[in-house]
Amino acid sequence: MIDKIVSSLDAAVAGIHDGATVMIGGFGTAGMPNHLIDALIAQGARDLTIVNNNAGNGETGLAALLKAKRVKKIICSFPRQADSQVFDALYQAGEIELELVPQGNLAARIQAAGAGLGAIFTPTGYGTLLAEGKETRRIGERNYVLEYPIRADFALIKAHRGDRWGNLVYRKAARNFGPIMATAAACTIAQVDELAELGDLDPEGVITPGIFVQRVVATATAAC
Amino acid sequence: MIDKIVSSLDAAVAGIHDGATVMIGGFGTAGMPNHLIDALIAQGARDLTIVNNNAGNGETGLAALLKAKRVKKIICSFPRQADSQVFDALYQAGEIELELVPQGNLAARIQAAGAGLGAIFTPTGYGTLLAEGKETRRIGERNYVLEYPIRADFALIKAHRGDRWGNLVYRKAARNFGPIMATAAACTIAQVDELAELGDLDPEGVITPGIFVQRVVATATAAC
Amino acid sequence: MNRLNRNEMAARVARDIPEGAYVNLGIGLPTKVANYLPADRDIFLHSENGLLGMGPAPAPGQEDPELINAGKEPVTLLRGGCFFHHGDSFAMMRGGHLDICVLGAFQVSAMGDLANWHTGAPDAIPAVGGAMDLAIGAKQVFVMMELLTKTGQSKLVEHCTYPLTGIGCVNRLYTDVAVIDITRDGLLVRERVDGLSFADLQALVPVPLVDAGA
Amino acid sequence: MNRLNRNEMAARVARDIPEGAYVNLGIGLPTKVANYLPADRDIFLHSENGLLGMGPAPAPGQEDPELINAGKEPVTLLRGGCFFHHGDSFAMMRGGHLDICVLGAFQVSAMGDLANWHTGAPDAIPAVGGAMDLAIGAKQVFVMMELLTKTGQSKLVEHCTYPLTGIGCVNRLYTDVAVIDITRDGLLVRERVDGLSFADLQALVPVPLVDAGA
Repeated sequence: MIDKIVSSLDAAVAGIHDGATVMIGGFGTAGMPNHLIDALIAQGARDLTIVNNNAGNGETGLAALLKAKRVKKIICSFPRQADSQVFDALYQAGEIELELVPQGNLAARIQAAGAGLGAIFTPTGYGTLLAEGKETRRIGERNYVLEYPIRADFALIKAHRGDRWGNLVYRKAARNFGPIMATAAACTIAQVDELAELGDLDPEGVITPGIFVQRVVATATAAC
Repeated sequence: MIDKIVSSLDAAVAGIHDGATVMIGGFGTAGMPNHLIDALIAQGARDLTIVNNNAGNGETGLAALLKAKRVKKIICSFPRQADSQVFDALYQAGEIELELVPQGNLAARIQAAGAGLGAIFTPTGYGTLLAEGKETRRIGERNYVLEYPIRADFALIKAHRGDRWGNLVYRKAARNFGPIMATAAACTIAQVDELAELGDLDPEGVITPGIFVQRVVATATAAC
Repeated sequence: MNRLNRNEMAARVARDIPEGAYVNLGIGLPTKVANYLPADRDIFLHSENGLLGMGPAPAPGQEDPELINAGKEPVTLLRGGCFFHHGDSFAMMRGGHLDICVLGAFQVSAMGDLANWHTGAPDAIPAVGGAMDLAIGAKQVFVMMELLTKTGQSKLVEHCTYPLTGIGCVNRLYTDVAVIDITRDGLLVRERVDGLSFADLQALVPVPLVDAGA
Repeated sequence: MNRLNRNEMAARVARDIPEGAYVNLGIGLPTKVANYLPADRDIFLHSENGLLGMGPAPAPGQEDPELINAGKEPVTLLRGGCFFHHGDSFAMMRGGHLDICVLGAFQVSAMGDLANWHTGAPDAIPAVGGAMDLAIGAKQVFVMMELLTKTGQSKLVEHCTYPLTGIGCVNRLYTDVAVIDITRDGLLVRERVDGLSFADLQALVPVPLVDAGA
């Protein structure tokens, strides 16, 4: 019997190694896997490359991981926010590397990794600073920039319900990057609000098929 | 009030012009929009380029459209089947043009069109007859073929339920190409088994958001 | 001269959004446009974080931290709305499925170039979000901005001096004093506020305008 | 020599599929492997037309024309299975998410090239389906075929003469007389049927084999 459900947050983040590339779901605070991030801070991995839309809000979650000096580089679209003070300070001190990617290219590059494409020509960013030095091509009537996949060793995502085969459903706008990051990581770890019995999730409504998920942990029941 | 529901199959296929590129959903007979195809035959458009996984089965549906000599060219992955006699005869008589595309590249090219990509590097088909004359590139450890989007003027698809905003859900393996073709056509026309009231489809479970659908017709109630 | 305030600008943009349009309203000023869309018409608001059929802000106490818009503010979902992931959301933009997006700007050039993401200051922390995808994705890109900076410089310029968001992507400019179409035939002034002559308007901007008013 | 029949070949392949594997069984001969997978183990069958957790054929009378496999035969869905569209289905293949795919073949070369879609006959109507995606997508590609053609020619060849499906993609070959791994170190013979010596086997094929049996 295959059971991807792990019983603790510690077990969920086991094996994340120093230097790993880790995708973290969430857009702002919606869909941010805060329990997994806290477990990752406790676990101690460092020199991480983080892929997230933002660069942390306030002092918790991703911001706390940054504050603990575990992050070498962040790949994101929108680091600067009213409450991104932790990132801002590290960036201005030269203590964190930033790769700024337009949000749609971030999504498309993650999808390209998940789908096994070698590269994509995307129109977003053509002629801007963020395409400087990149290969471009005119195809038909438009200009495109060649962008490469973004893959990860691990993805930490938040879903609403999950079963022992790793099937996931999300809740409202917390879905955001979860389903695509799950496809692009060698090991996807999902924190879920609730566990579901196998077969309880409607097969027509499963958003992330279990093939993309390696570990599931319930936040309601799991002790760290 | 926006109401994309049209009351007849004739109205559903109105405006499909001679020479149009028309995507048709379905894999084998599952998800084939046969009512729309019959209406298209009655409507009379000719010199069509058809995009479908197959090239017709038996004598009905897509095979009947071919038999009526309305199709100039077909883009598909798997034309030859035990019951593809209509296509086989046309092809051997030189009366239909065939662009053979590996099934995954067919899907990826349709998705590229829907997502606004200019081209994609795909590993599928590298080093084979189906990549002859195409641009290739080594990226990392693998070799890739450059493939271009496939767009359509119209997509004819079959869904299970649809509402007046064009939101669709499918049924089992009849989903297949419907959701991706809907994204790649200027005008997507869906035949549905049942109409749904606005709000009756679970917002977490809508598979094709209405933005991708222009016309919905119910096969249970529509007279041709 | 009856310069429009920001609410009046939003109301003016709203008047040009037809029923049935799929629309993305950028964060900041463009978000106000939603307040002026007629509730009895089906206009489909898209939010980059995976919503279509976005509704107004919830009643106080009804906020859901998992139901937010691109500006991270609590919103609602209309009946008939739906959720999807970021890949699908940006495919809607980049694939040309949105009819209209409304964006703010630092500068717009006479050729329709848009600068709205970065001041270019060397110590600024850059952040782009979905701006570049929206700029090149929608069928029509509307920009809302005051015509002049606080120091009286035209934000409609010959060439943008701020870093670009997109090239040749802006179709129409809604300002506090005029509505201007950016076309191959030049900058067509469609409307001016009362008390502002065409000559007065032309004197404010460094690029030639065409009087195309009704 | 105890040559395996096609059912025995399928049973032999099934023995090498571990619990938890995500597996695609190609149409034709590989489909038979499903009959030999142990029902008490979770092995996840993928079908290119948008199924994961595919179950066995339904009882007679229970067929659903909208629940079919890649070969267009009626199937069932297990509890915990799910449906998805063709884009996602082929992303699973091309993205390397399947552990194993099992394919039939006309020919396999010593370098692991696969030919299984087209005889190359000038009047043949070609059809490729998902073969090229499967060939390059799965983490391990198993080929099932009789070692010799009906006229006694080896289908394991130095270079394929039929048009290729994929280059260097086959990892393991299950034949009616031997199991052979295709590696950088050569063609490693893992198993031979009773009554077939290594020398006998080598005499059947035109490429050098390595005896790696236990």
